[in-house]
Amino acid sequence: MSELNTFLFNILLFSLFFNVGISLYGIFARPSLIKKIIALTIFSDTANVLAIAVGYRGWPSPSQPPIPPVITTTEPSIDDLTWFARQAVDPLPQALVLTAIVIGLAVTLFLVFLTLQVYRLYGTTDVRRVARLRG
Amino acid sequence: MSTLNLDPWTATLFLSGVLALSTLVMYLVYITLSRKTPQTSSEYSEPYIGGEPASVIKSVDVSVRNLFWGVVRGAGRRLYTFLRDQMHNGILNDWGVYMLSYIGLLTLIALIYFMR
Amino acid sequence: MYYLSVGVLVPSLIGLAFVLPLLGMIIKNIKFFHAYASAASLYALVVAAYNFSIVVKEGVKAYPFGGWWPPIGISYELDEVNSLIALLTASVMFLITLYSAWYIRDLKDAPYYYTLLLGLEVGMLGCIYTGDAFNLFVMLEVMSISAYALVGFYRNKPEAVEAAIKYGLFGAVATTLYFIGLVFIYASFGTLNMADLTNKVTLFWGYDLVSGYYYGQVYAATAIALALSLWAFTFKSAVFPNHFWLPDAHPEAPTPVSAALSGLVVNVGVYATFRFLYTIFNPFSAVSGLRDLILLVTLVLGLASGLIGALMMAVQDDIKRLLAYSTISHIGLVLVGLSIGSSLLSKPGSQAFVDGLTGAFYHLINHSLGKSLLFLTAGVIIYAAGGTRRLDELGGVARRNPLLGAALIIGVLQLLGIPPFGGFFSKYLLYASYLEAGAPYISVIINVISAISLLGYVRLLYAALFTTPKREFVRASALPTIILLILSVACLITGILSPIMSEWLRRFVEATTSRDGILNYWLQGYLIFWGR
Amino acid sequence: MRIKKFLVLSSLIILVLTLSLAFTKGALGHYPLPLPGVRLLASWYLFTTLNPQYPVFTAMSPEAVTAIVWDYRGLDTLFETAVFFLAIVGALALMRGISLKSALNNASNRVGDGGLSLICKTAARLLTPLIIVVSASIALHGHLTPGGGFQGGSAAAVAPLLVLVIFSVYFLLSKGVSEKPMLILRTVGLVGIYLTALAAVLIGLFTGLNAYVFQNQPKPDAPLGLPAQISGALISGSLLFFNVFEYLAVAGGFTLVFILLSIPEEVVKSFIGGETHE
Repeated sequence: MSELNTFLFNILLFSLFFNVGISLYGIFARPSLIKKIIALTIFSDTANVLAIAVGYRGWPSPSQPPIPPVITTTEPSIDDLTWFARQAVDPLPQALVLTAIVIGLAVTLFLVFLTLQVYRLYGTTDVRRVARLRG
Repeated sequence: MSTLNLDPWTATLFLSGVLALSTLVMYLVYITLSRKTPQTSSEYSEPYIGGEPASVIKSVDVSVRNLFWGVVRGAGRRLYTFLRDQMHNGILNDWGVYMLSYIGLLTLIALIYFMR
Repeated sequence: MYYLSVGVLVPSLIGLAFVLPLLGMIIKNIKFFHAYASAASLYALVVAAYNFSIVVKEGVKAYPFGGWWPPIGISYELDEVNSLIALLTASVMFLITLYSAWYIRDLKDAPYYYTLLLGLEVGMLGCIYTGDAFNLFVMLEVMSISAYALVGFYRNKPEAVEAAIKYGLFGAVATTLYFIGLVFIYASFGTLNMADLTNKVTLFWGYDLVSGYYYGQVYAATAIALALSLWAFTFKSAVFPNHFWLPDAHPEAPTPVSAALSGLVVNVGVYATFRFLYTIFNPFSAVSGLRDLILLVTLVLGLASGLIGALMMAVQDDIKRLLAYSTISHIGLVLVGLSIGSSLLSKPGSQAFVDGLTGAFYHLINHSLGKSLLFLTAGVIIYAAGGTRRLDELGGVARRNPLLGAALIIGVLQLLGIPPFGGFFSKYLLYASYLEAGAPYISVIINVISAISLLGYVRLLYAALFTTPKREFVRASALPTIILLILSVACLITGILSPIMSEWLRRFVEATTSRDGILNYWLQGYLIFWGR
Repeated sequence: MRIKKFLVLSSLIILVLTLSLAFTKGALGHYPLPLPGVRLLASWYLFTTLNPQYPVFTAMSPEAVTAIVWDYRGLDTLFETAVFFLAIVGALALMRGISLKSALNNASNRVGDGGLSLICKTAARLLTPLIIVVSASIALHGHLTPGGGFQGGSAAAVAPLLVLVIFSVYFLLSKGVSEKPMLILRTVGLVGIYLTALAAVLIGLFTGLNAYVFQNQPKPDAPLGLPAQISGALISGSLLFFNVFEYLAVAGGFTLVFILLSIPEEVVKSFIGGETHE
């Protein structure tokens, strides 16, 4: 069982790395600004999933999957906390990802407004024609 | 006989101070001796720069651009053509080629480092 | 002993920006916003100067946010180098904000402009002060998004919007790559605090009580993280293959913003590179082999961007674009100075090592002052010439206004490296350090870069100063002239006081990059609670 | 052109291969992944997130992620909010001066007409208050359960988006949800976050006690702390305030963005048509 888990987890990580390549190709080589922005969101989400995956932990016991980092009692004893720390996943990458998601969203939002403005002024979102600045 | 050894900083500062002073003196001499009214002549109003045909010169004043193309044309025309038309051509995807190659180079170095 | 001023500056400054858009809807008098923004940046300048004086007096200072032990919480950490760069940033930003009061005097959207300008300042100061690698990511984004928005501020100019989207799209990629690098760092080191990372990489004390030992193969993780973060930092500082956005973005922004972007924002990338390659992954660390390779890359890239910036300067038609290319050239030179630390070139602590780093930071300061002076002068020149930016049409503007001409000449001499201005001494230090390191061909290339850039600068001087004035020019008011005067005097001072300044910088660099300095950075930053 | 394609593809392949190789070498943690336990730093968070036995070393929130977001690493979150704020200001600056007021008075844009079918409208009328209630609950319980200010705020912004799509932007504006109230809401939220972050310092300045920026619970050398409980109900000190203010700020900000994005192109064109700069 644990071998299967490890195998699937590693497949997940490899597919994430592959995703990095694909999304970077989308950003750097596709001509449309809209597609570039879509690829950018894929790229930042890939980074976020990678961070979450790094914070994941192996199953504490064969029958018990890891739990989210939330304590379910309001007055935990030391034993409760010890049990909790041995079951829960790493909360730090989740917090970092929360920050990174908002930042990615803010940047995407602004880029969407800029693309809209580019379309208004140039009549196209093809970067090969949005190239008035050169030299 | 005593010698005076200055470190490079002080020497440079001293020398540039002397230079500035002498420039000031020369400038003062120049403005006291120079003519107050400019000399004009119709012959001088047709500039002709470095093999540049006169047709490119629109005004009496030589265009800075023409002057510089006159200078750099002989020196680095092919270089500038490459720099302007291949690299700085303003197309985002062509920049991306150089930027991605740079990522490739850096990761290659990382690869060489940890696989050795 | 903690100083509240170390921690409170950056968070308190952003609050002043938070209320500005709403105030803009309520208050219609634009003078209020000029005063408000100037007061805010004056506050930043005062606190940054105070922090600098503390650090000079008492050494490295850290501030733990929320009172948490640093690897658990975030901390700010100030040593001599970053508090000096923060002081430089705050003072030049203050002058730029004052100048904005003249530049956008009748723009009715001043609140938005000032919000973004304050955001830019907060972002830069945060990047410089922070002692946490992830917080650096967040602050880079604060800085970058203000920069994108300011570049695209003239929304109806197609060029401005085009430059902003080009800058923003690849800038987002750069910071996300840095984030992936951080994931690798956290996964293998188990910490994000710079002081703690320094400890773990340098093996002062391998294990640590809060973040434990290593959790993965740290060599591979460091290699990946350094490669990705170096890409991001060189993007922010516009070094050769990542420089394409700069000559588009900097000229299209409003002129005070161009001065801030060219003079200060690029410094942040250089500073971050320094922090990563000289403090965290320092010459004494376990990964010094990787460092040597990476520093060779930065050396080559620095020389390449120096050459390309200088070459491209000569063929520009646009005064601001010319100055933007000059920024690429100078940042390349600064990076060449930073690359001296490769063990193939010099031993840590040797004459060449210290000379090179001193030269790099000295050149950084000189370039910031000179370039912001030139951009602000260019703003006045463009105004006086009736709004044109083409060199051919400037037609001797600076001739009619001797002060303007003097400022232009001083700025050019500063950047060109003519004594007695600071630029000469910093270039001399870079030159001497590579001679000392036994790589004279690099010294020659540094001189060649200066010589090539002469073409562009002469062209600028010729266009603005030596052509005959063709028409009546508008006179500029007193405020910008005073600011130009202050910056010119600052350029002159960095030159005339160069023996003192280079001695100071040398002391700072030695204190920061020596083995004791790095140990102290870790002790102050990580053992903060036990050290008291 | 072929060499460019070759460069792009080979660099991407090198990047992906290097990342994968580094991973197999153990750069993301020693094999086998996932690691059997959490990293030591994480277990400090897990141990101290709600630990009433040691009141000077806890965030007093059962939700470790929210505790990290707003207490342990509160600075990141303040500036993350600042990034969002600056992005919205950038968008506002791009759309400055453009408003729907003139178009609202136009007879062809009458409020009642248009929009989707009656079924959609009825469903939207029913759903909108529910969305607001659920989102408020997400935000208010952010320190107890997964969720928080940002999540609640973005959920709340779905309500105006729904109205905007199903009715029209004019309908939304006629209900008083326009740029200015949303900007006020956003500013109130941001100033609230700012004051909560500096609350301990401000109190410390008046009382002369030592306090840190972003301090929530008392620390060994800083006895000042915000109350963790109010009459037995856990509010986790500053976390509740942060979540509530973030809720307001994010809801206001998203609604503002949706309104700006839904301004018809011809209205925008009529504003920016003859504008020049410099």
